[in-house]
Amino acid sequence: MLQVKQLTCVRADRPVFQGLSFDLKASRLMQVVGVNGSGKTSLLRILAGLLKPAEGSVSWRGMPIEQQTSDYSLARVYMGHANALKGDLSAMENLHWACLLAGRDPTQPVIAEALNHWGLNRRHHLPLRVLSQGQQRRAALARLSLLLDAKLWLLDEPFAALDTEAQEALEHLIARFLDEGGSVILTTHQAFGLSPRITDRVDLDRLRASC
Amino acid sequence: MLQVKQLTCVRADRPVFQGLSFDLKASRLMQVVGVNGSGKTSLLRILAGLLKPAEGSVSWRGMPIEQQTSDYSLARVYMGHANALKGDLSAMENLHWACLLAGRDPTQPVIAEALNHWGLNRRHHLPLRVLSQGQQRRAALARLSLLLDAKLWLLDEPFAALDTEAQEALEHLIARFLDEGGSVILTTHQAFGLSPRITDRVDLDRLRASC
Amino acid sequence: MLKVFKALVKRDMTLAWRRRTDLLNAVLFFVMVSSLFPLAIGADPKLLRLIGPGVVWVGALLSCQLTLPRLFASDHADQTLEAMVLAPTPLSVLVLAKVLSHWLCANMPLVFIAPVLGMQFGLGPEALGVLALSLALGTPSLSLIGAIAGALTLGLRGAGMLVALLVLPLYCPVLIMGCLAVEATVSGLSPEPYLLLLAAFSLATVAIGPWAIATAIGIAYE
Amino acid sequence: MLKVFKALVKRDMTLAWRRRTDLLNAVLFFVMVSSLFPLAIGADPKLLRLIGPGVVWVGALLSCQLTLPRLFASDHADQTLEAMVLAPTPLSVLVLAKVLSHWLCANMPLVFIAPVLGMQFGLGPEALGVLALSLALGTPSLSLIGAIAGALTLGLRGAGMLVALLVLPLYCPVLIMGCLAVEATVSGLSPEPYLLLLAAFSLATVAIGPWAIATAIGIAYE
Amino acid sequence: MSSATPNQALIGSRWFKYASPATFYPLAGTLAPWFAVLSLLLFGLGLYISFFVAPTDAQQGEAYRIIFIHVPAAWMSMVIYLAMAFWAGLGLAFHTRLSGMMASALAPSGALFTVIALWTGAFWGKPTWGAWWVWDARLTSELLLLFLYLGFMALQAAIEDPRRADRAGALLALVGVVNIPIIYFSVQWWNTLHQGASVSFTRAPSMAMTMLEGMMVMSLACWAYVFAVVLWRVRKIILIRERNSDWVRQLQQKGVL
Ligand code: HEM
Ligand SMILES: Nc1ncnc2c1ncn2[C@@H]1O[C@H](COP(=O)(O)OP(=O)(O)OP(=O)(O)O)[C@@H](O)[C@H]1O
Ligand SMILES: Nc1ncnc2c1ncn2[C@@H]1O[C@H](COP(=O)(O)OP(=O)(O)OP(=O)(O)O)[C@@H](O)[C@H]1O
Ligand SMILES: [Mg+2]
Ligand SMILES: [Mg+2]
Repeated sequence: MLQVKQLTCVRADRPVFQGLSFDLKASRLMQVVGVNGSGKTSLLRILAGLLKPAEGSVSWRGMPIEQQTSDYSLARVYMGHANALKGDLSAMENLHWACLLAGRDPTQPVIAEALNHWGLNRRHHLPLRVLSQGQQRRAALARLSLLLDAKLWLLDEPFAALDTEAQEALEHLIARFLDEGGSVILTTHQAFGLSPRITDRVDLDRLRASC
Repeated sequence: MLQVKQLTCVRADRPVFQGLSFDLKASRLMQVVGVNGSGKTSLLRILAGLLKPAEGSVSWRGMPIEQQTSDYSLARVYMGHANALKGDLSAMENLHWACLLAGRDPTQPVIAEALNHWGLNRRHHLPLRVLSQGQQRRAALARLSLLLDAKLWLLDEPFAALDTEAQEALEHLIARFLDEGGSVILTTHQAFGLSPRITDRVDLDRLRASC
Repeated sequence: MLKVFKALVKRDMTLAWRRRTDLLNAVLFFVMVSSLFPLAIGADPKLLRLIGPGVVWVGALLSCQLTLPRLFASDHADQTLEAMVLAPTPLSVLVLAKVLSHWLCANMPLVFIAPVLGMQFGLGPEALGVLALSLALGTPSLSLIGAIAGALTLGLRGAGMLVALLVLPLYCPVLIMGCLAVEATVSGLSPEPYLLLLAAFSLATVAIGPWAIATAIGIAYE
Repeated sequence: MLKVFKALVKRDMTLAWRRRTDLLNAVLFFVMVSSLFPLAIGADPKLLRLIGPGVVWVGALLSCQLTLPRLFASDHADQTLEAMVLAPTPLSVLVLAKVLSHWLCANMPLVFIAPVLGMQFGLGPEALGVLALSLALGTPSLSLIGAIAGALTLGLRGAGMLVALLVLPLYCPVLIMGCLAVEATVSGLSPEPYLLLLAAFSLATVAIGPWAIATAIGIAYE
Repeated sequence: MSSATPNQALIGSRWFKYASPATFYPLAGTLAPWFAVLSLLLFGLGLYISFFVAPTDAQQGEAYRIIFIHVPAAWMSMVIYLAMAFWAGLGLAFHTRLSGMMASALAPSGALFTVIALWTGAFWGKPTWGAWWVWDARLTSELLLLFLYLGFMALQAAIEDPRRADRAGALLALVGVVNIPIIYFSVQWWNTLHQGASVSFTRAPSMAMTMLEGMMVMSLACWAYVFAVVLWRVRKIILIRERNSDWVRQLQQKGVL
C-alpha cells in the first residue's frame, strides 16, 4: 500500500536521515524508533505530505502522494504531537469539525459515544482549554475512533500524556484497526502493550546521515 | 521541609481534590499519581505558588509559602509541561538566562558542560526552535543540572518526549539530587527506573472531590 | 464540499463569538483612530469635514489589517491548519470560507459604525451613505489581500508587522477610491465611477484571492 | 538584582535583535501610516501642514499600541513568564527591564524618524525638533501604560475590551500634549509648558507603572 | 499541496541549461567583470557629458543636472521590478531554483534605484518647487514602489528556508506587479482632483540633444551596473545555497573559493 523509496530528509540544511526504503502492507503495525532528533517526526510529516523530502518518493497504491487527488487524503490520518484542537471549542464541536474536514460526517450521538469511550463523559461541552493535558490528548485521540474506515494512521507519540487506562484504550483501538485491515505507523519512546503485533520496524539511528 | 495541610483544589468552580495533607522531609522522592484530570498539574502549581488553593495551606520550613520572601524562590525549582524556553534564543542563552532568573550565575563552560551531558553537543548555539521536541525537552532539563543546590524540585511529567538515554540521564540526576539532600515531587504516567527510591506517594484518585 | 464550507464558516464564527472581545477590540480600534484625530488636530469644523472621509477610511483600513495576521496564525499554531492542508476538500474553498467569516465578523460591523463616526466629522447624510457603501464594496478586497499576506507570513516571527508592511501599499488603490467616492459626494459630484471601480477591484480579488492564498499556505508547508 | 535587571534588558534586546525585522517593521508601519493620510485626505500642502503633527503623533501612538500587547504575551505563551513570577528578584524590577528594552528597541527609532515624516508634511525645522522632543518625552509613558494593558489582558480572558477602554483615556493626555507642543511651535508660541507636562506625566508613570504591571501579572497567576 | 514536479522536458531542453546554478555560476563569473568595466566606462562618459558638455539650463541653472541621475534611476526602479516579477513567476511556475535567486538578487538593486530616484527628486524639488516633498501622483507611486520592494525584501529576510523564501517572495512579487498599474492609475486620479496646476514639472522647454544623449549614456551605465552587481550577487547566493552540493565542494577542494 505505502511504498517508500530512497527517502532522504534534510532540515535547515542539515541532513537528518538518508536512503530509507520500505513497503508497508495492509494490516501492518510499524514502529519508528530512534533517539531524540533522529527524524521520526520529520518522517511522519513526509509520509503525511506536510514536508517535502530532499530526495526519494512516497507512493500510495502505486501513485506518488503529491499526485494523489482526494484518495490519499481520505485514506490517511495524521496525528502530530500537537492536538490540532481549538481551546475555545468544546470537545464535541472540535471532533465534529475534525471529522467533517476529514471528509466524514458522523452524527452527534456517534461522536458522544466516542467521547464517552475515552472517558470524557461529563466534559463534552466544556471549552477544551479547561481540560487537563491528558484529557485534551484523549479528545484528540477520540477522533481515531471515528476514523476506523481510513486505511493508514500516522501517529506521532500517541501515548504521551495518557494514563494507563487511556493507553490501554488506544492499544485496543489500534488492534481493532489492524484487524479491520488498516495499517499504522507510530513513534513512541514508551513501552506499550502491542509489541507482539509490531510487524515492521524502522530504526532511524542506522540511517543517520553522516554530517 | 514542605508541609501541606488539608489542601483543597477547585478549578473553574469544579472541585478537583480535597483534604490533601502530607509532610515531605529532606532526601525524599514523592510521586503524585492519578488518572488524567485528577489534579496532578494543579497540585504542583499550588506547591510552586502559581495557583491559589481553595482551602488549606502549604508551608516551607514552617512558614506559609505566600509569606516567604526569596527563600523559597531560591529553594524550589518548578518545571511544568511547557519548557519555558525561547525558540529564538540558543540553548546556551536560554540556560544562562534561566539560571540568572533563578538567582544563580553559572559560567559559560559550566553551562556548556551541562548541555553536553544532555547530548546537545553540537547544538549549543542553534536557535532552540529548530531542535526536535525531545531535544528541546533535554535543553529544558539541562537546567536541573545547574540547580543541584536547590532543595525541592517540582517536576511535571519530566520523562515525556525523552528517549531511553535521556530518561536514564534524568534518573541519575534525580538520584544524585536526592543523595545531596534535595527532595523531588514528580508526576509521570510512564514507568521509570527510580521506583525503589520512591518514598512517598500521593494518590489523587482517592482524594477525588465528590462532584 | 459545500457542507464543509458551511461548517467552516460556522466554526470560525463560533470561535469569533467566543472571543468576541477580539472583535470588539478591532471595532474599538477603529473608533479610537477616528476619535483621536479631532483630539490631535483640533476641532475646526471645516477642517474636520475635509479630513473626515480620509480619517474614517484609514481607520477602517488599519483595523482590517490589525485582525488579519491572526486569520491563519492561530490555526497554524495549534496545527488545525495542517488538518486543512491534508483535507480532501480543496484548500482554496476552505480558505474562502475563512475569509468570508472573517469579513462577516470583523469588517461588516465597520460598515455599520462608519456613518456614526462620519457624523462626528460633520458629513452630510448622503456622504455618510456613500461612506458606508464604499466600505461595504471595498473591504472584501482588503480582507482577501490581507489574507494573502497573512498566509505568506505564516509561522514567521513578527508576522503582524510584516503583514502590515506587505499589505499597505497594495491597499492604496482601495483607500484612494473609497475616499474619492465620499469626497465626490461631498463636493456634489457623482460617486458612481469610484464605487464601480471599487466593486470591480473586489470582484477581481475574489476571483484570484483564494487561489493565491491557497498557494501561499501550500508554500508554507512544503 | 541589578545583574538580573541588566541580563533581562540584554536578553530582550538580543531577542529583539534576532527579530530585527520586527522592529524595522514597526518603524515602517509608522512611516506608512503617516503616508497613508495624505493619500486619504488629499495633497493640499496647507491642509497637510495643519494636520501634520497630529498625523505623526497618532502614527506613533498606533505603532506603540501594536507592539505592546505582545510584550508579555509571548513570555506568557511559552511560560517563561511563570519563571519570572517565581524568581527571587521582585517582579516589578523584571517588568521595568522588559519595558525599558521595549522602549529602546521599538520607540526610540520613532523619535529619530519622526522629523523625516514631519518634513513630508512641510513642517519647519523648529517644529520638527519639538516633534522629536515631544515624542521622546511622551513615548515612555505610552510604553508603560500599554504594558499595564498588556499585563491585564493576560489573565482576564474577555476583559480585553475593558482594558482597551481603560487605557485609551490615559493615552489621550499624552497625545494632546504632544500635538499641542508642536502646534504651539508652528504658531510661534513656546512649547515649553506642554513639554514639561509630558515629562512630568512620564515620570509619574515610571514611578507607578512597574508596580501596577507586576500586580496585574500577579492577578493573572492566582 | 502537491506542486507539480519540474517539467522534465523543459529542464532538459537547451534553453534551460543555464537555469542550473552549477552552469550559471561560472558564466556569471565571466560576465560580471565585463559589465563592471563597461558600467565604469559609461558612467565616466555619462558624467562627463552631463557636467561638462551639456549646457546650463536657462530656467533652472545648474540644478537641473540632477536629471542625469534622476531619470535613469527612476526608469531602472521600474524596470527592475518587472524583471524581478518575471523571474519570480518563472520560478513559481517551473520550480527552477535559479529564478528565485535572480529575483532576490534584483530586489536590493531595485530598492537602491528607487531610493536614488526619490532622493535626487527631493533634492531637486527643494530649489524648483521650494519643498522637499509634494504629494504628486508620480512621486507617490514611486514611494509606494519603494514600499513594495521593502516588503519583498522583508518577507524574504523573515523566512529562513530559502526554498520557501523564494516561492513566497515570488507570489508577493506577482501580486505586486498586478497591482502596480492599478496603483499608478489610482494615484493619478486621486491627484488630479486636488492638485491641478499648483505642482507641475517645470521642464526645460525642449530637451537639448546633448541632454538626451547624456541621459541615455547614464541609463546604459545603470543597466551595466545592474547586470554586474546582480550577477555578482547571484554568485554569492548560489554559493550559500549550494554549499552542500558536490560541485561547490569540488570548487572548494580545488581551492578556487
Ligand atoms: C522625490 C521626488 C521625485 C520623484 C519620486 C520622482 C519620480 C520620477 C519618476 C518615477 C520618473 C519616471 C517617470 C517616467 O519615465 O514615466 C521621473 C521622471 C522625471 N522627473 Fe522626477 N521625481 C521627483 C522629483 C522631480 C523633480 C523635482 C523634477 C524637476 C523639477 C523632476 C523631473 C523629472 C523629469 C524631467 C523626468 C523625466 C520625465 C519623462 O521623461 O517623462 N522630478 N521622476
Ligand atoms: N485552566 C483551567 N481552568 C479550569 N479548569 C482547569 C484548568 N486546567 C485544568 N482544569 C481542570 O482541573 C482538573 C485537573 O487538571 P490537571 O491539569 O491538574 O490534571 P492532571 O492530573 O495534571 O491531568 P493530566 O494527567 O491529564 O496531566 C481537570 O479536571 C481539568 O478539567
Ligand atoms: N523546524 C525545523 N527546522 C529545522 N530543523 C528542524 C526543525 N525541526 C526539527 N529539525 C531538526 O531535524 C532533526 C529531526 O527532528 P525531528 O523532530 O524529526 O526528530 P524526532 O526524531 O521526532 O525527535 P524527538 O524524539 O525529539 O521527537 C533534528 O535534528 C532537528 O534539529
Ligand atoms: Mg518527534
Ligand atoms: Mg498534568
